[in-house]
Amino acid sequence: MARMTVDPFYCKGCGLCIEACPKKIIRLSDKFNEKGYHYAECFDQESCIACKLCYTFCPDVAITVEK
Amino acid sequence: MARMTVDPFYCKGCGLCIEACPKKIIRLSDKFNEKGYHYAECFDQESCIACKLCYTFCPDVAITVEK
Amino acid sequence: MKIELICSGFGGQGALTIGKFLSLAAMKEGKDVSWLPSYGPEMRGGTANVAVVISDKQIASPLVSHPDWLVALNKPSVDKFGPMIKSGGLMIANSDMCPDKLGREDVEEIYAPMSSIATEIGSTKVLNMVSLGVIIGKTGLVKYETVEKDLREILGKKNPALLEANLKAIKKGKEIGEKS
Amino acid sequence: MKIELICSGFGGQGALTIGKFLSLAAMKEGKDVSWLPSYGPEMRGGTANVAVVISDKQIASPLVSHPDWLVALNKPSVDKFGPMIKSGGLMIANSDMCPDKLGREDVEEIYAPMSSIATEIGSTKVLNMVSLGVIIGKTGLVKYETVEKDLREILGKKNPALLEANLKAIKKGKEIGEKS
Amino acid sequence: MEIIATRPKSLTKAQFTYCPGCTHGISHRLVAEAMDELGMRNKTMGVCPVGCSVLAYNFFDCDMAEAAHGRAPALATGMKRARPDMHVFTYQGDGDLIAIGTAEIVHAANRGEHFSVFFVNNAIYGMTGGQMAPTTLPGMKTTTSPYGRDEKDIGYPIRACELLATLEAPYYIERVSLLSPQHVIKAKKAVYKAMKFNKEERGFTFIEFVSTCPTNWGYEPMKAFEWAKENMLPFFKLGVFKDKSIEEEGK
Amino acid sequence: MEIIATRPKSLTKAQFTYCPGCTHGISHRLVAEAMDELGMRNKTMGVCPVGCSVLAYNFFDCDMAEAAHGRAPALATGMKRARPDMHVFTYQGDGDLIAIGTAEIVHAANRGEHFSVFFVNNAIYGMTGGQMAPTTLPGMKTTTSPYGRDEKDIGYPIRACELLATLEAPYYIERVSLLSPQHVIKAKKAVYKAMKFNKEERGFTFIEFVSTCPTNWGYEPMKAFEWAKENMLPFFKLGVFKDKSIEEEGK
Amino acid sequence: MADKVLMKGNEAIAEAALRAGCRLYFAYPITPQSELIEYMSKMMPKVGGTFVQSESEIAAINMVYGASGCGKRVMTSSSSPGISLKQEGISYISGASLPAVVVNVVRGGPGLGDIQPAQGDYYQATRGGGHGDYRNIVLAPSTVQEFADMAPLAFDLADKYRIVVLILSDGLIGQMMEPVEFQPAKTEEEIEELGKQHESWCMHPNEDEPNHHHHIINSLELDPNVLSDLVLNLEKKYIEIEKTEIRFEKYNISPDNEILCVAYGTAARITKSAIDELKKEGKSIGLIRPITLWPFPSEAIKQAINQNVKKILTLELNLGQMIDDVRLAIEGKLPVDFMGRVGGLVFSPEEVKAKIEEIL
Amino acid sequence: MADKVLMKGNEAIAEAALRAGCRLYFAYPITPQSELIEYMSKMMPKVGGTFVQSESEIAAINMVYGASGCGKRVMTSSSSPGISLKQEGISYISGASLPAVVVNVVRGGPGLGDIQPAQGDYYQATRGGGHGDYRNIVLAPSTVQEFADMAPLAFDLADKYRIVVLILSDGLIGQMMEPVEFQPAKTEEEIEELGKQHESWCMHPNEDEPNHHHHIINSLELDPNVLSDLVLNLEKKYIEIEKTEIRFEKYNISPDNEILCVAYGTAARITKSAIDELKKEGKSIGLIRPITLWPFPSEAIKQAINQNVKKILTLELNLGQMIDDVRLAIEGKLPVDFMGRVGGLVFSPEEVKAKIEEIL
Ligand SMILES: Cc1ncc(C[n+]2csc(CCOP(=O)(O)OP(=O)(O)O)c2C)c(N)n1
Ligand SMILES: Cc1ncc(C[n+]2csc(CCOP(=O)(O)OP(=O)(O)O)c2C)c(N)n1
Ligand code: SF4
Ligand code: SF4
Ligand code: SF4
Ligand code: SF4
Ligand code: SF4
Ligand code: SF4
Ligand SMILES: [Mg+2]
Ligand SMILES: [Mg+2]
Repeated sequence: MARMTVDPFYCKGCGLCIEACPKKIIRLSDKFNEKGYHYAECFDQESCIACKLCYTFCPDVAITVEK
Repeated sequence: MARMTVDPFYCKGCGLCIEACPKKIIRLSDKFNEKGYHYAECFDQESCIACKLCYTFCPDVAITVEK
Repeated sequence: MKIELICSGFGGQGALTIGKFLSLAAMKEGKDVSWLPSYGPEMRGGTANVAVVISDKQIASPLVSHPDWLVALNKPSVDKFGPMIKSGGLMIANSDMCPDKLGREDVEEIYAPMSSIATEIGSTKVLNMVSLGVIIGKTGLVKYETVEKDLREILGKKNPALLEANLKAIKKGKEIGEKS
Repeated sequence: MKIELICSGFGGQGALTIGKFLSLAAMKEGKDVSWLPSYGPEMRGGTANVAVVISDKQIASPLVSHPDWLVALNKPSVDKFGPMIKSGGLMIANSDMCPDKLGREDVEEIYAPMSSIATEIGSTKVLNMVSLGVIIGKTGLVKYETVEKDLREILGKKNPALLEANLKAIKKGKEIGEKS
Repeated sequence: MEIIATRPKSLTKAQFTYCPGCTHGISHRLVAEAMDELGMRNKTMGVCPVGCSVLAYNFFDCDMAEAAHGRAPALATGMKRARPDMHVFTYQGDGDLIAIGTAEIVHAANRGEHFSVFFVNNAIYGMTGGQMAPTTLPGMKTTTSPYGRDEKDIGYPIRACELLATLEAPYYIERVSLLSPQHVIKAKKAVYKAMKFNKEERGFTFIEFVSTCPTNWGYEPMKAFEWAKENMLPFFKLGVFKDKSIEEEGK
Repeated sequence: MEIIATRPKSLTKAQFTYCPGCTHGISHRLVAEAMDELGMRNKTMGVCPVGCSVLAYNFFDCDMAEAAHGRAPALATGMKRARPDMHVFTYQGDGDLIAIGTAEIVHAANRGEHFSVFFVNNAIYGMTGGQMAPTTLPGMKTTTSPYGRDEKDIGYPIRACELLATLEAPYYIERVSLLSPQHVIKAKKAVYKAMKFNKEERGFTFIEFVSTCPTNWGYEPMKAFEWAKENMLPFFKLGVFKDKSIEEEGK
Repeated sequence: MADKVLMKGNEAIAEAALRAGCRLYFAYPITPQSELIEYMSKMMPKVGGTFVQSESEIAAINMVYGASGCGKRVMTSSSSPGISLKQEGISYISGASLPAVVVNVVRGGPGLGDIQPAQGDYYQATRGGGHGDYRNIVLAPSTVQEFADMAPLAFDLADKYRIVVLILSDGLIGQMMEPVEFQPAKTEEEIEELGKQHESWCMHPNEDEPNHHHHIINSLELDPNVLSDLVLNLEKKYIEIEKTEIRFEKYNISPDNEILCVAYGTAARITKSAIDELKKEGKSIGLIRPITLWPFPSEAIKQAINQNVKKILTLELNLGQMIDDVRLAIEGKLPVDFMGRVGGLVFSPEEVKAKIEEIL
Repeated sequence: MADKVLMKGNEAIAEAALRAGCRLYFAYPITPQSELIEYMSKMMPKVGGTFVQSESEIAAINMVYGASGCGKRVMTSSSSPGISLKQEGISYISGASLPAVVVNVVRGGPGLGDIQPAQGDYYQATRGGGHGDYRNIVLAPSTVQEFADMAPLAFDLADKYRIVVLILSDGLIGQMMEPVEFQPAKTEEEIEELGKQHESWCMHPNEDEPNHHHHIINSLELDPNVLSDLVLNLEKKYIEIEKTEIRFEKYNISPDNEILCVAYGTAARITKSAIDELKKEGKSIGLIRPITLWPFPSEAIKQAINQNVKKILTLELNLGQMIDDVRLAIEGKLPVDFMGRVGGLVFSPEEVKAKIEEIL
C-alpha cells in the first residue's frame, strides 16, 4: 500500500507530477489554494506504486510519498 | 656580399644577436652608447651570409642587414 | 480637472493595460497624463498595479496614494487600495473575483461581472477592457471613439479577432457604466 | 641637528642601499630617520635615488629638494642633483663615473674612485659601500660600529664573504673620508 | 506506512518564489537532499547568485550568503578559506556564472577551490525578464535578441563544462539535465557525488543543470521541457567532463 | 646593395623601454612587420594593455589606444564596431589577459570579434615587479609566491589557447614561442597569418607567444630562453589549436 | 514627427539617443533599466547601428571607451550596482578626455538593495565614484520628456567638452509612461558630420607620409609633471563648464517665499505637487530644481534667498547627499533642513506638504 | 618586541595587520602597493593564515565579503584604479553590515595616471564611490608609524561597528621607510576570541534542532519598507560614529594663529615643515590634521578658528576635494584658500611656506 499526498501550501498546479506519474492517478483539483492555484491531488491512492516519480519531478517539493 | 649593421641608438647589448649568428661574427663593442650599453657590432662583414638570424632575434630592432 | 486612479489585479489580468489605454486616449484628447506601474519581481505571481494621473494641467507627481477612482480586478486589489480611495470617489470592481463589498459610504461602487462577460465574449483576456468600458460609460473621462481608434491602430492588422473582442468588451462595459 | 641627503646612481649600483644603512644606523643611534625612494618604472634602466632625512627631532617632511649632502654614483646623478645641493653642502662622488667636477664654490666635493676600489676588493657590488664609508669618515653622521653591527646581523650568516667585502669597502671609504 | 519521500530537512518551510513548473525548485531539492543524506547541513554554507534564485537563502536551511552578481565563486573562496572546517557550495544561473562572473568561475575552478558549484543553465536571464544569456541558443529570441541570437554577430552559446574541463585542478565536472523524471534521477546522483566529494575535501566540483525558464521562454512547463530536449541537449551534451575519482580510486 | 632586413615602417623611431633581451621587442617587431607586409598600417588600430607593454602606443606607428588593465578586448570590440572599415589588434600580457581580463577575452573570442590578439605569456607580472601570474609554473618562485607556486593551493597555470579553443567562434588560435631564432621564424608566420585573416575579416585570431622576462625571472636573457624551453614548453605546448581556414579553403 | 507619443522613460531616452545620432550602444541588463537595452536591441539594427550586449558592465564601459576613441557618439546605461562597476572605466574615459554618455536609472541601495526608485547615487555621480580628479557633467531629469530631451543635450555637451555626461535618472522616471515629443532624428549625413569634429584627435583611417598621423587614446603619463599639466587642463575645462553649463528650474520662486526647497528629479516633482497644494492655502514656497547636478546651481540658490526665506529645505530620496552642495552654496547663511526617504521609498506630496508645514 | 625597526609603510601595515589578528588577506598586485601583498605572501603561511592572490580586485573584495561573513578579520589592499573596481563590493559589504579593512595606497589619476603619491581619491573614499547610502570610516596616516598603528585600530573599529574601514594612504607613505614600533601580536587564542564576538550573526558551524540556526549574509531586501529600515539602521550607526570616532591632530594651534591650515596625510607632513620654518620667523600658523576623514573633524576646525585667524588654507594633493568638508565645517565664517598639486606631484615645504606667506 502506498500513499501520495500534495501539500496545497506548496503546490503551484504546474502539472509536472501528472506527467511524471506512470499510473496517471494525479489531477489538478477544482479547488484553489491561497495563491489561487488549482493544486494537484491523487484521485486513486489504491493504484499508487510509490515510485516517487511525482516527487522527483515536482519543482515545489509539495509531494510526500508513503509506503 | 652582405652587410650587417647595428644602430647603437637602439642596441641594449643583450647579446642575442651574437647567439643567433651562425657565423659568429658579432661581438659587443668596447664602446658605450648613450644609455651606457656596450652595443653590438659585426667584426667580420666579409663572412656575413645575410641569413638575417641576428635581425630575427634582436629584441630592439637595432639591426639592418643588406645584400 | 485632475483625476488620479489606480488599476490593480493579478499579474496577467491586464490592469496595466487599462491604464495604458486610458492614458493614451486622454493624451490624444489633449490632456497631460502619467502612467506609473509597480514593477519588479513582485509582479511575478503577485498583484500588478498602475497609478494613472490625467489632468488638463501639467502633472507634478505621478504618485497616487489616494486615488479618486480605483479599478479592482481581484479581491486583493480591493483590500489593498479600497481604503485609500478619496472620499466621494469611485470603485469599479470585477464582481466575479471580488465577493465582498468595500462597504464605504463615501465611495460609489460599481460591480461588473468582468470575468463572465469576457468568457462570454470568448476571450478571458479582455476582462480588463470591460472595466475600461465602465470608466468611459460612467465618467466620460475619455471618448469611446478615441479608444477605438487607438485599438484599431495597434491591433487592427496584427490581430483583428482580438480587436473585435476588445471593442465588444469595452462596449459592454460602457453600457454598464452608463447605467450605473 | 637635521641632515637631508640624496643618494643617487644607476639602478643596480645600490644607491638606495646606502641610504638604507645610513638610516638604519642613525635610527639605532636614536635619531629619527626617513628614507624615501624614487620608485616605479623609472628605476628600470634609469637612475635610482633615495632621499634620506636624519634628525634628532621628529621629521616632518621626508621630501628633499635641496640636500645638505649628495652621494652621486654616476654622472647623471651629479647633473641632476648637483645644482640642488644647499650652499655650504657636500658632494661625495664616484670619480670613476663622474668625470666632470661639479664646480660649485659653495659646495665641498669629495671624489673617490669607488668603482675601482670595489673591483679591487673583488666585488663590483660594494661600490656603494665605499661611499657609505666616506660619509662616516667625513661627517661622523653615524658610527662605523653601528653600521658594522647591522651588516653583521643582516649578512653575517647568509653571505659572510659579501659581509667582509662590504666592511672592507666601508673602511676604505672611511679612510678617504677622514682624510678629506 | 513510512514516508519514503518528502521535503528534505535542508529546505526551510518557505514556499519557493519561482514560477510554476520552474526547474530551479528541482535543483534546490537535489542539493538539499544531498545535504540531508550526507549529514552536512550543519557544516554547510551556500552562496546565492543574483538571478531568479537570489532568494535561495530563504529556501536552503543552512547558513547562506548572497553574492554580488557573478561573484559567488569569489565569496565562496573567501568563505571556504575562512572556515576550512565547513563545506561550501554556490548556486548560480547562466548570466551570473558565465557572463559577468566568467573570471571568477574560471579562477575558482583553476585554483581547485574546495567547494561545489551548481550551475542552472536555462539559456536566458530569468530574473530580469528574459534577456539573452551567454547560453542562449542560436536563433533563439529573447528580449535583447528580438530577431533571434545571431551567432555571426555575437557568437555561439558558451559551454561552461567544456571550458572548465580544460583546466587541471577541477575534480569533478558533469552536465546533467532536469527535463524529465529520468533525467532528474540521474542528476540526483551527480549532485550527491559532488557534495560527497565536497564533504571529503577532494576539490572543486561542478554540476551544470540543463534547465528551463517556462515564463521567459513563453512556453507551458511541459512544452519547455520538450523544447529544451530538442534544442538544448544537442548543443549542451550531457555527460561527465572530468572525474578524478576514477583515477584516484582506480575504477 | 639592398636592405633585406631593417626596422619596419610600422614601428616608430622610439627606443623600446623594455629591459635588454626582453622578448616584448621581438613580438612587437613581428606584428609591425605583418602590418608592413600586408599594407595595413594606415587602417589599423592597436590596443595596449597595462603591463610592461603599456607604452606600446609609443612604438607602433599606427593609431593606438591604451586600455584599462585586462579590458583590451572590450576596447577592441568597441573600436572595431565603431570602425568596421579598420583593422584592430590587441597586445596583452598574461596578467592582463588571463587574470583580470579573463571575462573580456573569453567573451570577445566567443563573439568571434574581428580582431587579432597577441598574447605575451612570460609567466609573470613583469611591470609590477615580478608577482605571480595565472601562467606561473608550479614551483616557480615569484615575489608573491616566495615559496614557489603551490598548485595544490592556487592551482596550475592556465592555458589560454586550450581554453579559448573550446569556443565555437574563434577562427585561428596558435601558440608559438620566441625562444630561439628558429622559433621566431615560425612565430612570424603565425603572426602574419593572423593579421592576414584579420585584414580579410575572417574572424577572431589569437596568437600566444611563449616569452621570457629575464629581469623578474632573475636570469640573463640567454639563460631565460633555456629555462623557458625546459620548463614552459612542456606545459605550454606549441601548435595550432584552431584554424578554420583549413576547412574553409579545403586544404 | 512632432506628435506626442506615450512612452516609458527608459524607451524614450533610447529613442532620443538614436535620433541624436547614437549608433553604438553597449550595455548589460539590469532592473529597472532593462527596457532601455531592450529598445536598443530592437531599434539599433533598424538604423544600421550597433548594439552589443556585453558580458558585464565593465566590458560595456570599456567598449564605450574604445568606440569613443574613434570619435563616435556612444552610450551605455545601467542601474546602481552596474554603475559602481563602471567607475574605473569612467575614470579612464575622463582621463583620456573622451566624450561619452552614461545613463544611470538609480535603484535602492546600498548593495543589492532593491529595484525601486532612489537617489542614493548622488555622491557617486557628482563626486566621481572613480579614482583621481575628474568631473562628469550630471543631468537629472524629472519627467519622461526631459529624460528624452537630455539625450541630444548630453551628446552635444559630451562632444563639446570631450567629457563623460551622466544622466542620473531613477526607477520611477525610467518605468513611468508620459507623453513625449521627440526632436527630429539626425540624418546619416549629419551624424557623419558630427564624427568629423573629432578628426583631429580620434582614431580613424590614416594616410601615408607626409600626412601620416598617429593618434593615441590614453590616460597614462608616467612623468608627474606632464600628468599634472594634463590634469590642470582638465581643471580648466571644468571651470569653463561651471561657468557656462549650469542648468536649473525655478518653480514658484517669488519675493514672498517663506521656505526655499531644493530638490531634483523625482523628488522635485513631488515637491512641486506639495508646493501647489500649499499655494492654494496661501503659503509661498519656492523650489530650485537643479537640472545639472554638476555643475551645481549654487548661485541660483543663493539668489533665491530673500528676506522672507526662513529656511532651506533639501528633499532627496536618500540619507542626505545633495544637502552638502546646498550647504556649500548658501555658506551658512540659513539653516538647511532635510527630508529624505531611503530604500526605494518615495515620499508622497502629502508627506512633503506636512514636512513643510512643520518647519514653516 | 618594542624595538624600533626600519620599514616601508606598505610592509609595516602588513606586519601590523598580522599582529592585529588578520589571518585572511586577498589582493591583486598594483604599484605602489605591491610590497604589501608581497609581505603578506611571505608571512601569511608563517602565521598559519591565508593569502590568495586573486584574479582581480573585484574577486579580492568579494573574497573579503565571503570571509568577513564568517566573522573573521580580513583585509584587502590596492591602489586607485583597483579601488575603483572594488566599489560595487564595498557597497555590498556595507549594505550587509560586515566588518572589513581596505587599504588604498593612492596614486596619481584619473585613469591609469601615474604611480606617484596623490590624494585624488578623497571624494571616492569619503563619499562612497559605490552606489547607495553608506559610509566607510576613513583613516589617513601621515607617517609609517601611524600607518602601522592604524591596522589594529581599523580592525577594532570594523568589528565594533560592522563597517568597512578604509585606510587612505598614498605612494609616499607606502614606499618610504621610517622607524616603526609594533604593538604586540595577538595570540591565536585572542584571535579566536575576536571571532566569537560575531557569532550571533556570522556563518559558522551549526547545530541540530532545537538550536539550529540559519545565518544569512546579504544586502538584498525587495520590500522597500524593510530596506528603508535597514538603511535607517545604518544611518544610526553612522550618527553614532560621527559622535564618537572623530580623530585629528592639532599642530601648533594657538590663540595667535593667523592662518589655520587643514591638511591630511602626506600633505600634512609637508605643511608641518613649512609651519616650523615660519615659526622660526615668528609667524604663527596652526594646522588641523584630520586623522579620520570620515567622520570629519568639523567641530575641531571650527574651534580652532579664533579672532586672529584671517584665512583657512586647505592643502591637498589634488584639485581640491577635502576643501568641501572644510567649507562645510566653517559655514562661510572665513574665506577658504586652497593649495594643491596633481598628477602625482608633491608640493615641497618651501612651496607651502611661500603660499602661506603669500596669503598672510
Ligand atoms: C552588477 C549587476 N548587473 C546586473 C544585475 C541585474 N541582474 C540581476 S539577475 C541578472 C541575470 C540573471 O540571469 P541568470 O544568472 O541566468 O539567472 P536566472 O534568473 O536565469 O536563474 C541580471 C543581469 C545586477 N543585479 N547586478
Ligand atoms: C586595475 C588594475 N589592477 C592592477 C594594476 C597593476 N598592474 C599593472 S601591470 C600588471 C600586470 C602586468 O603583468 P602582465 O599582464 O603579465 O604583463 P607583463 O608586464 O608581464 O608584460 C598589474 C597587476 C593596474 N594598473 N590596474
Ligand atoms: S508515487 Fe508514482 S504512482 Fe504514486 S502518485 Fe507518485 S508517480 Fe504516481
Ligand atoms: S508537480 Fe508539484 S507543484 Fe506541480 S502540480 Fe504537482 S504537486 Fe503541484
Ligand atoms: S640583439 Fe639587438 S639589442 Fe641585443 S645586442 Fe644584438 S643588436 Fe644589440
Ligand atoms: S645576417 Fe646572419 S651571418 Fe650576417 S651577421 Fe646576421 S646572423 Fe650573422
Ligand atoms: S523567470 Fe524563469 S527561471 Fe525565473 S522563476 Fe520564472 S521560470 Fe524560473
Ligand atoms: S620586466 Fe620583464 S617583461 Fe618587462 S621589460 Fe623587463 S624583461 Fe621584459
Ligand atoms: Mg539563466
Ligand atoms: Mg606577464
